[in-house]
Amino acid sequence: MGSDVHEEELISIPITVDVPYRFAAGKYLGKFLVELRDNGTFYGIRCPVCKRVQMPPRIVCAQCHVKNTEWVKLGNEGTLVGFTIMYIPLTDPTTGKPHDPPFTYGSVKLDGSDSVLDHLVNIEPDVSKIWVGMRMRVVLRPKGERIGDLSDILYFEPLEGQVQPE
Amino acid sequence: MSERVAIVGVAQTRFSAKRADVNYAELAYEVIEKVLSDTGLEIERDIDNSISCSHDIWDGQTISNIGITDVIGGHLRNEEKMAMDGSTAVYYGAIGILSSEFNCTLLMAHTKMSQTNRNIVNNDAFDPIYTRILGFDYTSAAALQAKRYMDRYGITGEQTAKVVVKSRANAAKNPYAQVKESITVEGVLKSPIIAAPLREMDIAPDSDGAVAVILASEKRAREITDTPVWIRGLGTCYDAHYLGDRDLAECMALRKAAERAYAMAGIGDPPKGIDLIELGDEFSYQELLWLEGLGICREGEGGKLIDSGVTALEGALPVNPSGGVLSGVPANVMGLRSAAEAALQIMGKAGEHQIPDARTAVVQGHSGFCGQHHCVIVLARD
Amino acid sequence: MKRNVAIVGGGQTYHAARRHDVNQVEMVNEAVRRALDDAEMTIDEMDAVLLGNMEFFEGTHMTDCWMVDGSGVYGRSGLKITTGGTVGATIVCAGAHHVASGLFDRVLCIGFEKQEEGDTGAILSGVAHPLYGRSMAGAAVGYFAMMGTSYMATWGATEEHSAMVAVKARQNARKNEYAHLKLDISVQDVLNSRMLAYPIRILDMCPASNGACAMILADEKTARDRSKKPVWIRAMDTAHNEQFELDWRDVTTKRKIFSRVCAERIYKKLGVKDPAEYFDVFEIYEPATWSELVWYEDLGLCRPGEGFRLVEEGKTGIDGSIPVNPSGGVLSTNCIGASAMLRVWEAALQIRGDAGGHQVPRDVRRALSTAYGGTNWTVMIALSADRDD
Amino acid sequence: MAEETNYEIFEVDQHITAHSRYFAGKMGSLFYRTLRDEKKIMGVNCKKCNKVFWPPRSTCGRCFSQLAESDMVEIGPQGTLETFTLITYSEPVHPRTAPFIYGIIKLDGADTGMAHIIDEVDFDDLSIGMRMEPVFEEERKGTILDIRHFKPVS
Repeated sequence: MGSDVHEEELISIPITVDVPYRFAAGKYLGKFLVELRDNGTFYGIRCPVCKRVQMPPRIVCAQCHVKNTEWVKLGNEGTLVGFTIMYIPLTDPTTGKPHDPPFTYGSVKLDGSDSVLDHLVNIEPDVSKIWVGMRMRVVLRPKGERIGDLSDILYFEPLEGQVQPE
Repeated sequence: MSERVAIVGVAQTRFSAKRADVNYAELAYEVIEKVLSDTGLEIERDIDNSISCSHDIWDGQTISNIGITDVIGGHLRNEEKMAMDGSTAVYYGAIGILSSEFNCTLLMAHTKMSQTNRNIVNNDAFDPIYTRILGFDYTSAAALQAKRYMDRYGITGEQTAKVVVKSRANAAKNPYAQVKESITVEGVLKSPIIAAPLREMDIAPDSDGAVAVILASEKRAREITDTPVWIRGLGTCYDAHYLGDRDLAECMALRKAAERAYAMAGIGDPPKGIDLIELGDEFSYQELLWLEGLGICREGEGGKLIDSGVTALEGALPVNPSGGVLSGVPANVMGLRSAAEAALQIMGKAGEHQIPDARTAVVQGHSGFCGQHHCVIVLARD
Repeated sequence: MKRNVAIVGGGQTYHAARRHDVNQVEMVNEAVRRALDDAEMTIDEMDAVLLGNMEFFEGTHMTDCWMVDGSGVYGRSGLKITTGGTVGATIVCAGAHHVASGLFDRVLCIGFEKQEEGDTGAILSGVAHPLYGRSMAGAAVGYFAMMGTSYMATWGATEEHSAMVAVKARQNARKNEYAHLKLDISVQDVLNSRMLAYPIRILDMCPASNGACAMILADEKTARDRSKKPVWIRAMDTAHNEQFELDWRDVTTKRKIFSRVCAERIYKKLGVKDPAEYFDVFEIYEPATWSELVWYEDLGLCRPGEGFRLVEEGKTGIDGSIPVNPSGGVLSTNCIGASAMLRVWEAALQIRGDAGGHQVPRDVRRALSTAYGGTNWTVMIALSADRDD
Repeated sequence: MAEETNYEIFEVDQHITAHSRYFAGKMGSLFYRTLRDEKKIMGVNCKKCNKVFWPPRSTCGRCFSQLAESDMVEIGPQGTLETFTLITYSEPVHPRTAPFIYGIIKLDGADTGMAHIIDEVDFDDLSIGMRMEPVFEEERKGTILDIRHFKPVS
């Protein structure tokens, strides 16, 4: 067995790897991000074979191996399909800014979409106050502040007047 | 090899300095869609394995084959990523078919060099304990190799410049090539020093692009095409890592990889029996050094070879009729592109840069700085 | 496969959160030497050396090129493949392809990770698409937390059930000399441990380990001539999942799931009707407790919704009727690039009867290993003491 | 479906920034302690190959012999220039501003070379085979840059 205790000093070399990128969104995600930024609108894309509406929009339906063709405007409301309360900070690696815990994090299927979107949920972090099936709306940053990124979404918030099913 | 594997289809993008209009999945799909439609094959029905070829650090995504799973047909199916030069994807794809686990394999290599900085990327390939913080990259390492090689054997800047001139002349005839402008030896020698003795024109430019190749077992190959290109020999080999460990003027790993491939292909006395070579010339001197490693000439005679004109398009043994990497082919994609171009030659479909009656081709690819890992593949019509 | 392939040797490092005494090359070499010793072979007998790890995890590009002195690949044939967390098993498959092809008789396969040297947060958030989700990357813990809430809400399991998985893993690890988290813990200890993302507590998650595993695969003649206890690779199968639709966490999904598809295919290759009866031991890749319960169901060890009953009844314990992860599994040891290979190697050790303190107390003839990684990817490998059965 | 809009090319600048820490191992640590504390350079002797390697390593890459700290020997500090290059471009990963010189120096007593920076000489005055010696940093931290650079033996 090895051990952490060594008589001699053990040397280590710290290196910060910092690689710059200029990512191109491409034809499909590019339209999605521009529409989100400029119009606050979510777009999915429908597969001509299985009819699945996919978000984010992408070139190929992985299931059917065909090009996706039909753009579909999605709702800004949807249904919660999964959730958790995060007790650890979540750091945005693109900005280095942390979201402080605890906070509610959820997975929402926007109306018209077959895909889900994970994001913050503006509900106090208490599992008794949130349930699968809850109706949610997307709350966006104001138009001038949006950059074409999922961080343009502030959070999901529940529609008013919902009662938790027994 | 007792059983056989063939290249039955190839597709490549037009290589370009920057493709801002597509992400790497869309770039990849251009060649996947084309090779499938050219061969009449369908993912679900015909392809039972896929191998992609790129690197996380180039793609800017951890486990970057996540990004091409959808387009390569990886969903609920087999997909593996070769984190090496594309030539090795051909090597491993052929092994998969020879094992009888697979019958028809889709290979695809892609990289967008334009989206990042190659020197920063390649600096991370140097060992972090003794070398990396000195700031080396593939170009500075190659310069050390070029100096050592040229000094030992008296290879001149004019001779390496001739490699660039030949590359451009060949690229001008290749519709997929990126840099086609003709240049003279004087023009190369007038380009600025980047890392002595390497000048700007001695170094392959950044490139965005993708290549797809389909391999098939003999039975499937006969069903798919009338012009199968048989994989006759395969070889790989690693050299030492540290620059100072290697004799940079020689290429032990390439020599061994070539010996392995030639032994399998029954090539006893190269270049006898070889009609053309496609190799990874990221730097002009590499064409000469790699030709020595491939046993095409004796050590130190690479310079004489280019002087003789033997390796020109109309010479007895054309090298890089496609224009090679010097005319612009992305890292990682290089070796798969070489295999695709060699296959086109053997199929007789290379177009303007076709070598008459090309029957046997040698493909070389390498990974790591100064060619630490080499892969050699012998392709043939028969 | 064209030729039969046997595992004729293997070895692993001990696994720990800190290995300041070795660099990555030296750590890999520890596993390689153990594998060669185990097989009673020399490095010169290896026709090829294949290496895999979680690419760029430690911030190094082309680790295979750096590892040359430790892996023994200098002057030899070889290559590097990466497929994320599944890579250790992918490398075993690649080794099997090499041997089966007839071009190579003895192949050394290596998987490793020195997690302490990398920047886990930066690299794991890099898994998300750079322009869709990276700024919001919820990390693996958020994903498995949603799997937990879905599982509980759908099947009526409780946090005690996931805690039982956590206890089983760490108690098994105490019997495994190489394991990382050898914890003498109870269900209550798990429930008292720090909450990360409801209902996932710190003891519900795998650790970050340093370690390496190496295995030697050989053709039938070599296996017969050289190995006292060859373990045969009977079948392999891989299923990746698309980039964005990660339904595994939703236990009610009606879509085809990678794990079930892959299991169905490998069972078909082997003619397996009842996997719980067919295989004597399972080594599965469970990054979180809840995923172990879902694996039970996806592998067909029980009906959907009954996974938590298996652990509750102790059926998947070392001395249970369906032993799962007697080694302690990924919950006890997670050196990413080695984790999936460790599953295969631990399964082989069980078949050889060489697992030592964590040997399953029954006649082990057949075993199944699974891997997990990427965006819900798996590789399954079925092993047997018998070449043909 | 709405008529096709021509969307702009959408590109985003990002960085992947990862803080790594690489452990040198026991032999690497002895190398760096000796360099830092005594300004001495060590290699490792593989008795089977009868070769001295730099950098030190616990396995001989050639013959696979296991090597240990007890096999480590002092090499150099002077050596012979094997190859060199002039770098004219600048990158953030460079420790120097261009133009600067890299070379490989085979230290006396070693069979393999050390890649490093060369300074205190005009590029045009360098030639392969020239005798070189290290210039050590005043404040040494246990990295390869404790050797500031090599220069021709005066």
